[in-house]
Amino acid sequence: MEYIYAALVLHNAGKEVTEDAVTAVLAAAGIEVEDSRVKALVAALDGVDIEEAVAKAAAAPAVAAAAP
Amino acid sequence: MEYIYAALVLHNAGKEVTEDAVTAVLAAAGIEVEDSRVKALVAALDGVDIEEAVAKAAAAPAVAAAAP
Amino acid sequence: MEYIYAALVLHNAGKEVTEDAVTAVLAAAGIEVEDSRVKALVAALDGVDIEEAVAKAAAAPAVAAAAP
Amino acid sequence: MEYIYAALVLHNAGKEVTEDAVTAVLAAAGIEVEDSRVKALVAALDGVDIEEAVAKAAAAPAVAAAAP
Amino acid sequence: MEYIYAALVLHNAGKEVTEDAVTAVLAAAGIEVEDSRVKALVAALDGVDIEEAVAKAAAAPAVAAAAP
Amino acid sequence: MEYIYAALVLHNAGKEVTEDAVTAVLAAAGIEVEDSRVKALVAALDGVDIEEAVAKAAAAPAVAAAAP
Amino acid sequence: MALYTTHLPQWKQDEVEQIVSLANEYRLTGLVDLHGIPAKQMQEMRRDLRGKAVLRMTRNTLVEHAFGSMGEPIDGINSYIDGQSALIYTNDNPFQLYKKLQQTMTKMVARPGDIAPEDIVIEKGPTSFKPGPIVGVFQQAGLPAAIEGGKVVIRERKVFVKAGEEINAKQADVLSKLDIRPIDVGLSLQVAFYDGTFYEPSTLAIDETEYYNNVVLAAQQAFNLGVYAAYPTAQTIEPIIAKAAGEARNLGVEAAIYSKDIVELIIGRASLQAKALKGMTE
Repeated sequence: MEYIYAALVLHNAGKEVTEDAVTAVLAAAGIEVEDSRVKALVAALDGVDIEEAVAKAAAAPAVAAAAP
Repeated sequence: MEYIYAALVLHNAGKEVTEDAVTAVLAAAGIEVEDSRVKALVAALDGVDIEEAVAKAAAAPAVAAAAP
Repeated sequence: MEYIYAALVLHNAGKEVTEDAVTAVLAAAGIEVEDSRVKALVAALDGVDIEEAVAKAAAAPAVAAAAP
Repeated sequence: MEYIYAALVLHNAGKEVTEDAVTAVLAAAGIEVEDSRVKALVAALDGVDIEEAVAKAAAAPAVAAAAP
Repeated sequence: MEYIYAALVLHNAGKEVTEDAVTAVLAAAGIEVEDSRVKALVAALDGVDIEEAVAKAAAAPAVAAAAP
Repeated sequence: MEYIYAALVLHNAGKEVTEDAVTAVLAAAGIEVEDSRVKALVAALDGVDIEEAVAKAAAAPAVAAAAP
Repeated sequence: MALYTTHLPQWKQDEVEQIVSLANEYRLTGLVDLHGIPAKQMQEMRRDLRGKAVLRMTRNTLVEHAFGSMGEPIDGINSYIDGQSALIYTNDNPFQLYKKLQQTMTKMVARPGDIAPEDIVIEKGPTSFKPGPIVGVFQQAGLPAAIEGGKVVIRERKVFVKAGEEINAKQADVLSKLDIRPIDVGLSLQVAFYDGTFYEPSTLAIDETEYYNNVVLAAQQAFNLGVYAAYPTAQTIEPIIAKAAGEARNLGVEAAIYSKDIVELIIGRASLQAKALKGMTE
């Protein structure tokens, strides 16, 4: 999930979710970054409406499933 | 919320959520970091079992409701 | 939560929730007050209708119904 | 409710909920404290497991989930 | 219901629910006590777990809100 | 809860809920009465329509039985 | 290698140079399979990709030549070349390219010899055909057709061609008559070389739904953590207050703290308890 969190750090701060930005955030956390995962993330989020997903989370009464 | 996401990046990567670490992550995202918010976050998370907290429904507790 | 409760003490008594007031309440409780948390709280409360938020607690369905 | 909030400030900070402590917290908030209400509060809380009580949806008419 | 309430006064105070006790409570309230009703009540309560009956009523509301 | 039951004994019997009356009922039950709680109760009940509160509780859909 | 190139005719030399220069110019060099794409669709796909990717069709021998001349590691691309490969160049990352190419896929009518990509099912029900020799055509192809109420109907649901099976001429004819288009046609990525690494299609398929769900989950977790830890932000402050107020109410009712705001709730609770007890005495 840390790749997703990194993307959300960026998104929440109004920054663009690019490969370089995600890599920088993860690296700053001391994480050994896997390029292919970053690429997959950026490509996947390209088609995801993050705003909507976040709004959905807020609306859903804290379903809060534990992360798999 | 980006401060919380930064904490989650660190936690998920098995890193400790310290002021320095949070600051580093946020700075890497190009965010102008407010020290007091970082401090407040780290203080709030002190003693919190993040694993448990993220999974816990955050809504108001089952509450006595005054009828309208 | 003690910071929140301190704010609610003030609000319920019809007092303004300022950094100084929150600090005073917490200090009176013998709590070592962290300025950053007070700041974060007061900043977050800016523009928030506490009355409404409290009423939400009353209206909220018992979502968080604790597991047995 | 401010008396209850004051008790929760103390409890959440790991302090004992005594008449003096409650009075101090309320006074610090600029509230004119009524001794009898403080007494009544402390008496009511005597023997109560606050942790458990706050989590309990004890109150009677929990108005069922407001229809969305 | 006042006979029931009287029994609950006694039970909650950790007293035994006897005919005399119920009569005393009701009389203190200025109520003209009907012996037969007191007898009937005490007889009916014999073998009833008041704690359980009361707990059931308290627990019910928590069942409330199923998510929509 | 015995204080509220005492008040309800009185109310149900069509008596006024005064400090003296509540104290008398509790004392008759052999309870060591705390003046402050009686005061708090009577003050809290001032202006409250007990009948309505009881009706509301009964009407709450949440009261659906919670058979264990 | 360079020496060898000089023996090629000029146009071939130019082509090889072009392949190399595009590979240097773009971050991603890939191979796509053009098999079975009719000219018309090909044009549409090229148009769709304009500005996003460069598609270059050329002779396989020249492609091999070009990458061979570039040496390792990009020459590894040669081992992926088969029948009708074309080159694709883009600055997208391979996941993005794969997604775009997937979007160019269209359903086409089957031709005899095509392989069914999945089970081709014909549903039970009426067709638009009037009674006639067509019933025989259907039946001969193995379709349970009949005439009912003046119409040709399919009597029951039928798996007409199983996934992986070749579609024969009769089946192709029936499918085209019923206007069923079972064949995916489009540019399918064979391999992408990007930033020094090869990516095969098996690793490039992204489940966007999973990412979406994870974003929702992450947002919920952050919200939960923020509220749980009482870390006040614009998003969390109201639920935190609601939580605190709810807790205070619960405590007040549970401990029978007679406060104006909650005394009605305490009365309600007491009355319910009395009712419950009364119920047990009757």
